[in-house]
Amino acid sequence: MNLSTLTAEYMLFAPEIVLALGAMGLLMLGVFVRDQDKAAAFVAPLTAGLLVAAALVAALMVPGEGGQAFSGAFVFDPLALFAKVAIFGAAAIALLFAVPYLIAERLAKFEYFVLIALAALGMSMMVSANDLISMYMGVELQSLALYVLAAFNRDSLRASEAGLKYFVLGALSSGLLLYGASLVYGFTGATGFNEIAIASASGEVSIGLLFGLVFMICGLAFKVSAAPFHMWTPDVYEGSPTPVTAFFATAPKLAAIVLLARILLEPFGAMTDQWQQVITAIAILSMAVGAFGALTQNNIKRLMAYSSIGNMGYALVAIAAGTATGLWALLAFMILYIISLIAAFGVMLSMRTSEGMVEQVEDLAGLAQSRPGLAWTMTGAMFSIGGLPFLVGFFGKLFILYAALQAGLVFLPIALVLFSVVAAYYYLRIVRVMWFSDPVVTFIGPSATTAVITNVAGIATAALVIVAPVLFYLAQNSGFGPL
Amino acid sequence: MTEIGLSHYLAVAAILFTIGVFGIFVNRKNVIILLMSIELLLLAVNINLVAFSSHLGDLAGQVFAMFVLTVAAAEAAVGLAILVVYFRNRGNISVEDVNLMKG
Amino acid sequence: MAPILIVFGPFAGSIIAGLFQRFIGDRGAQVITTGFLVLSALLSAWVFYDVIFAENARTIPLATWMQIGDFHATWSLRLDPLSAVMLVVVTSVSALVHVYSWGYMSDDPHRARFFSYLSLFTFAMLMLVTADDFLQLFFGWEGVGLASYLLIGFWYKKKSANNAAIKAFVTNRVGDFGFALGIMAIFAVFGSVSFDSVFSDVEGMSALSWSFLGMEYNAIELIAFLLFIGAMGKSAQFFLHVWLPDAMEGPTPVSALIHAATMVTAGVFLVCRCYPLFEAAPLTSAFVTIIGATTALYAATVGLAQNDIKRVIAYSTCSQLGYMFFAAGLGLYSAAMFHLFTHAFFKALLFLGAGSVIHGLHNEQDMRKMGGTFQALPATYLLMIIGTLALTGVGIPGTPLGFAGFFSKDMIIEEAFMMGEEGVPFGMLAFWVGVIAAGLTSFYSWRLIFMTFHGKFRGEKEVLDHAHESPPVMMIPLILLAVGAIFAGITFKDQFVGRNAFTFWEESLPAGPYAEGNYGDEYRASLAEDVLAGHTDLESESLEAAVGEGDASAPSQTTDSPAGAAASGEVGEAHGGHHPPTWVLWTPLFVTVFGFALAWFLYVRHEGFGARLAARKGPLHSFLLNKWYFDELYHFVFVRGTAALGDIFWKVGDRRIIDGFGPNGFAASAMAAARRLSRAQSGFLYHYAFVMLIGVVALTLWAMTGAGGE
Amino acid sequence: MLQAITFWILASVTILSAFFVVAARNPVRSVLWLILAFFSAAGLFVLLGAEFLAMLLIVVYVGAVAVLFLFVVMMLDVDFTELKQGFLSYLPFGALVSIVLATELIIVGNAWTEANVVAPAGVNTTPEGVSNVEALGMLLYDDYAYFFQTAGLVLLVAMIGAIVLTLRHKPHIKRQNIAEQVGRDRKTAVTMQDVKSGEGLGE
Amino acid sequence: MLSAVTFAPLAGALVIILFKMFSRAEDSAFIEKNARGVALLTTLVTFALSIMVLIQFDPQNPGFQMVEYVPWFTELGMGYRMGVDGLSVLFVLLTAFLMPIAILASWKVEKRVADYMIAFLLLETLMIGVFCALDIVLFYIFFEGGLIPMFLIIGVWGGANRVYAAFKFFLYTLLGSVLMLVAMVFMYLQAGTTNIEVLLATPFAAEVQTWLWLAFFASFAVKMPMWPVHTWLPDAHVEAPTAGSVILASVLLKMGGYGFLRFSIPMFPDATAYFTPLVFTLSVIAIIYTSLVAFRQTDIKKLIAYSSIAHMGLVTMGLFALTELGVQGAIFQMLSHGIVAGALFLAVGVIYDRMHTREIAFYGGLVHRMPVYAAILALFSLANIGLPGTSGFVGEIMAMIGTFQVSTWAAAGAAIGVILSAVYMLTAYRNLVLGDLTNPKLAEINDMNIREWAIFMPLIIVTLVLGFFSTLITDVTAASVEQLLSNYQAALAASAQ
Repeated sequence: MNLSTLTAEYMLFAPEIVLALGAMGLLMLGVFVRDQDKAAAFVAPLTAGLLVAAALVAALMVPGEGGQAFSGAFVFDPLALFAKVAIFGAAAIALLFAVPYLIAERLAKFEYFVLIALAALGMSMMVSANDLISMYMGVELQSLALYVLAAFNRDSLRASEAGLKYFVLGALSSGLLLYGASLVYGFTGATGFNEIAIASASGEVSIGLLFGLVFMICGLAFKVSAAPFHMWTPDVYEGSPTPVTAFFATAPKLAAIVLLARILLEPFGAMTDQWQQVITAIAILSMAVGAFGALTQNNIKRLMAYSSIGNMGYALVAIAAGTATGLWALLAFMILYIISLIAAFGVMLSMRTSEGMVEQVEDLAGLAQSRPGLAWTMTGAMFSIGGLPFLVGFFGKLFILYAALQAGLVFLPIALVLFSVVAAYYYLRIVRVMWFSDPVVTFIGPSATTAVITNVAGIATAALVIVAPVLFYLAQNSGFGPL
Repeated sequence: MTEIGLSHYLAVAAILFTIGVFGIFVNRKNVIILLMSIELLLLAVNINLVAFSSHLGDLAGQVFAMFVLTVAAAEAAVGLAILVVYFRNRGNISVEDVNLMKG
Repeated sequence: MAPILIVFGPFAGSIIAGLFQRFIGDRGAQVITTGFLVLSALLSAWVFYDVIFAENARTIPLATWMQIGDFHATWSLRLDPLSAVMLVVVTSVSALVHVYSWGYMSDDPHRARFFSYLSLFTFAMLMLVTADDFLQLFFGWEGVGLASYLLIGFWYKKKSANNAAIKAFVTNRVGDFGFALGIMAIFAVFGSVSFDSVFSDVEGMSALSWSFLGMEYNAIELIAFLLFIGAMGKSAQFFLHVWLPDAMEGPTPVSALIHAATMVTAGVFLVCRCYPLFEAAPLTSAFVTIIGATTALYAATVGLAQNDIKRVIAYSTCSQLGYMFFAAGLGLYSAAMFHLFTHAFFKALLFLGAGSVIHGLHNEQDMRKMGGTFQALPATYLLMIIGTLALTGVGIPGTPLGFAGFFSKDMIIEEAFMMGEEGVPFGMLAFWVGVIAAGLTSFYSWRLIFMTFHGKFRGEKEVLDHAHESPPVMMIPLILLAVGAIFAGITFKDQFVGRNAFTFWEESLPAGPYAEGNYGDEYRASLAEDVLAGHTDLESESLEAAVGEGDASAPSQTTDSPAGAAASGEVGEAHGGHHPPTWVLWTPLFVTVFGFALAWFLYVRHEGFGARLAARKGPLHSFLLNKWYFDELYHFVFVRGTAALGDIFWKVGDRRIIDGFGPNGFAASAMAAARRLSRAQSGFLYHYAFVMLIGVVALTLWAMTGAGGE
Repeated sequence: MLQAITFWILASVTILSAFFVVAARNPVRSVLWLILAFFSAAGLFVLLGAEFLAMLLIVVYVGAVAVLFLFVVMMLDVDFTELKQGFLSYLPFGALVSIVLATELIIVGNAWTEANVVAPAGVNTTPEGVSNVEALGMLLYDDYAYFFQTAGLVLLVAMIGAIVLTLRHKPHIKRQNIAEQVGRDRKTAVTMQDVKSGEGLGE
Repeated sequence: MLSAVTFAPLAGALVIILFKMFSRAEDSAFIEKNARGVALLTTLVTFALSIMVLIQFDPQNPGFQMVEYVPWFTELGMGYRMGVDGLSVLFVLLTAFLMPIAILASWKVEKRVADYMIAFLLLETLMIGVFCALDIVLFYIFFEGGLIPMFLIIGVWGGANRVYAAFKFFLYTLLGSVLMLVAMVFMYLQAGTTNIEVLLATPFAAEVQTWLWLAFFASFAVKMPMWPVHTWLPDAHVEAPTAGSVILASVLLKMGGYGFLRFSIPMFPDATAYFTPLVFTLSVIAIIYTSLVAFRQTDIKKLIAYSSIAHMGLVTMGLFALTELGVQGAIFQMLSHGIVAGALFLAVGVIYDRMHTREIAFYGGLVHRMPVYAAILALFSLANIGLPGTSGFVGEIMAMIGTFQVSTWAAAGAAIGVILSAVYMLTAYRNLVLGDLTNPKLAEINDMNIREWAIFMPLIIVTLVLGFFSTLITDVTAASVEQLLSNYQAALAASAQ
């Protein structure tokens, strides 16, 4: 290994290096500033800047087509690039969302931002993982940071309970993942995805490999909160501080689903028939839980948790297609979903009365009269997440339908649309509360940053004319075109 | 009985793993046992990895196990930290009482 | 231009009166509508002459209504003898009714609306009679139904009037249901809805069978039957007659115009207009005969027991329409039209006369509260007598002495006998029904006269004291109608059914067996000889032309229609003419006199006997008084049935079944599922872990089955 | 033979002690059982020829993790809660599912054959004459440097997490501030109060 | 041109939104006040544009005209394609014609006027878009997008039970159309394009057609609505504000019929032939069943709503008769019903505005105080009954004649419906308008004002003119209908071989 190849390999890894060093730098910076609030106030934008820088590095600095590094343990390909940019972006937005909240709740600690940066780093490693070990390390780096973030409001019983639940079940899922990984390792004799792909493609599928794969799917299904590994989601969403929930709902989901897609399509691409039915079962269960679970929810964060379960079910349909088109549809769906989510969480973060945060659906009553801007945004977000046409979310679903039908699946797409009708009920319910009722509580206006981000995302949910083609070409040029 | 092969080790790991899982869902007493059960899970995985590594003559498994150990330690640290935080808020760590949020 | 003015003049009058009442006032509305109508009537007379005697039958196309592929419906005015006759009847009666209404409605605050409706009705009726295709006919058909609805319900404060209006409209709609299906069938069979192309194709289609509601029928029979259902509705024939008596809720002029002279005869007109279809449909014709006969008898019996002066006349109308229908059913189209023509005069006269009585007695309609009014209302009394004589058909057989009804009704009865003799189905039945009904007619008509004008006044004293003869504006139309009631028969007998019938009707109607039997081929031949001999004047030329055309159209009539066959065939040769036996000629007069005598006996000689009879409430009397309980039956079956069905569909079908199992049911079960799911989300860590474990186990098993299955 | 006996002993001890970790009523005992399980597992590692990992297990787990557990158990004054109703009805089904899982996993383990393993290109064998530790070290700092660095980051996150969650700067507790202590002078330390008689030092 | 028509209302909506956004709180009253004017102006401009479209339209040409194309998701075979043919151009006109009327009818709305106008303008864009879209996905976007503003219109400005009605409306129609979406994607995968023009010429395998047909049917049958998926309509109508009811009845229901014409029949001819008996059965049931139900209603809006269902039954029957008369009649009936039902709802709105109740029993004897109103209501009631001389008759009779050629059962059933329509309509009219003025609360009710006059005048004129000169419409649609049917026959013949 000479220096030039080493440099080339490290260039592939550049975004992670930037992020890791940056995070450590910020950590030092934070430690040496005495006033905690002050530290938080300037670490936050710096972290956001760091994430943006990492995204830029990923997008601009990595040469050519990308490639593999560290003996094939790390891969930088268009999929990874796309996912990384999205993850860093989503993380940066979640981070900016958090600042006013943390200050208002007296939680402003610079560690929060550093942890987000490190979690983003973990996610970035996940989407670049090309080895069982790097997969595991990425997942754990991310998860540990997230466990801490869930319990970040350490004086709140709810938050600590959320952290505890998330941690215990997360560790269990890590165990499942690991056990699966160990079986895969044992039955293929390798930890690298390249080698596993060769092994899984050759000859008969051994039962051990199949088991390993199913265990790994289960472990990752937990991370994307797909049923029946979804049980943590409502509780954690509800208990965690709202900006943390916003973060949970976006970047980690994307990272996990991309990782899952990569595992299923690359090392186990030859075993599509085997895993397709597992994914199908998980997808249908998730869609069902997502559709029915939220119907009776009154806490909006909890409701969004079920919504997220359902939407991950849709995403799994795209994966079930098992094709490049499916992958492309998945990315498109996820990014549009995240845009809508940002708008929705922006509004939720604005639900602050003079007495503190509120998070019941009924608290949104009459928003259309008291704060029409927020109401329009939330309406757009809800209809978009619900997949109603002329909002971007519709296209996400359309692409998934397209990919699934193209792959010859018929039952899944039909299930998808039917569950989405059931799910439409609770999105409508939120819209109803905002529009049909008269105001009960008045919200203190959102901070400038939150307002700007929320409104931009809100407009984006409706501006499919602009967003969708851009997204389309992005995905297209990432090498995951439909054909 | 006399010839100890890979499958014996795997069986031990499987039983350990099951006990670990069992410990998680059957435990009603306190959360700290859950954390120990998790350690059992990881131990089972490690046995698996090492057994495979040894039979394949491939060190990657052992390296993997090493990282698992490392992460397990980190996990234990974070887990215990969260547990402490929870204890400070709740006053006990009975599993039965960890149900403020549900529905 | 004149025909257009005839038809659209009343329309213009209606619009002006209806919309601009505010600007022209009630009087202006009266003047304008009546002016247009009088003008129409005069022009109609001219058109009548022009079409029939100047042989200027023609069709004036106005505009396209619908045009889709082969389907072509036009707005046009068809002027042929049949429509010319109707034009005269409609416009003249209508004009008279307009004039009459000046007096009758003088106190009503909504006169402008009334005149607007009347003119609207006239317009619709004229559109009906001048239609050149079935669609326009249908337009007029429904149009008169609408006008009838509006006029029956004219006094909108009266609940009974509103209900009667709806009843009339809906019952008519039931008939229209058949009519509409008939039109559909016509288009399906003939590919056209215009009269000319349909009638000219009848022959070719006579063997065609058509599937309708799962059964095979002869296409022509089917069409004729469906059209006749329409006619039944409009002409208040048995089963669909229930609306006509109730329609008397409208102002009396309306009854005279719509429910006696014009609209109700539209059914007869329809059958006559479509005679080629009915000629080719013997079964349906038989049905028409039966229904007509039944109606004639039924209505006459019910008329016996009624106490409302207008209702008696209404049932009389119903009964007379029955005559017309069984005549048409027997193939006596010209006779039916003739009776229609004369009936218009005397029935309008009777109604308006009754109106005059009512007007004179301050809106009293119940005959039980009248009596002895002839001194107060002498002119009305006289005119009513004339009307009654015309209705009962008084006249001396074998002579030209007789009232209008004598010629037309006795013609029908006699010809029915002849048809019966020749074996036309139900001919004899029709004859006897006609005779019996004539007797009944006589009885109830005279009963009406006696109860109204004779004996002691039974109402409140004040009413009689204030009773007054109607103003001239009401009496003049009555007098004109009386003139018609006296002379219309004798004047037009030869034209409608007699020697001139061939040239009168030309192709629009068969001249009828009487004319053909007496003046048929031999007569025509002799005329032709006359022509050859050099008697060339205008009339004989036209006759010759008619003869030629008659020959051309003869084959179809002689082969297809039993009536035609009978007329031009054996009878003519066998008897050297078309004459029933003498006893048949005298029987109607005899029963008429008998009816008169009985009425006199019961209501004059033994005044109060009839009332006592009624008071006893015998089963027969109740049965008749309650119109054979048709209203009750229909109310139970249709009104209540519809309501019950509607309720079931709504409350059980829609709410409980469709909504209950559909959206609401699904919503409920979804919410139940959601609650169950929500309970499963217990908040306990070990539950969550357990679910995960089950998930893992299940998924691995599931994956193994999949792997094993492949 | 000896190897077999050793295996059986170690394996049964491992499994039994693991079972008691879950089953023990006193959490302190659970920790001790856990330590025993780790010890015997380390023995199994030795049997498998992974001496370094065996040592690591003892050092890291027994020496650090288990002690940490013990520390926490003792720090949190945990009382023993009684088993609640419903537990026993739920146990059989849970046990059944567990047995199914274990059976599945054992079957899978038995299914392993050499034939399934496609000799991958990057097999990392232990070179001749090199100890397990050395071989691991060579691998770790060369090919697997990436993971090694990542592991560092994981530990960093764990550290930050533990600190941010548990470290408390309690504002009302008096802390010794040496600089302040040293920097005191009379001016700041002594104030003169003019106390009027009969009024006291009412604040 | 078509884009201009389609998006002109959206521009109006944006104007209101922008004014709303960039104004201070004290200006909000001003904006609310002027939103009406802006909306009216916008809809009038749209109407003018739609007339321009009609002028440019060549009725002789059966194909799509004024086609616009902008690349959009080209890789997915999609594109922004707009165009009209004889089947759709009149629906565009109908929509644009009714919108100013709807806006005028909403003049008295006081609650959140700006939002109201925005919702209506947005709805107009989506409705016109449905009729212009030449790309299935674009069609779907417009088709489904319309639910959102309508949901808000019913829910925010509706009556007492509006929430239930709005949800029922939304979810019911959504359920129907999502299956259509699956079918559309499937069609794309089969044909490789979403261009309607191309899809019209693409033959699908017979068994595929069956499923696709059913999926489309699910959507359009709910939208029409057909029995037994009609129960959302009465609720939605009853609760919607007047203008909402008008648009719902006049335009939204027509989308279903238009969908049948545009997709089900030409694209899946074999399946259409196969399912025709089903459609006939459902149509006849709808006609008779809902007419009977209408008869028993005590709420005047519900009555009209049920009557609409019956009339739509006639439309589906005519469409699937697949004879020229049947299809033309159905189209005519849809347009006519758009006018007549709209007018009836407006008429209900007139008294509702005054008395705030829709219970028939509350009224009675209105003619004493409101003669002009009584006359207008009479006219439209009669048009609804299908009296010749009104537009209601022409469509009915054409559809029935066209159907009779195919199925006498269906035609006879429809004819029974014609009887029943008279029963319920006249009964309702009697109870509302005629009789004595018994309710003292009605003593001071006023007749229609100038604004209300202006609303009804155009509708009256159109109803009567179309009643007498139906060729105004049928000539425009003739070429396209002929082509539709000849293609249909050709396709059947081809698959029979």
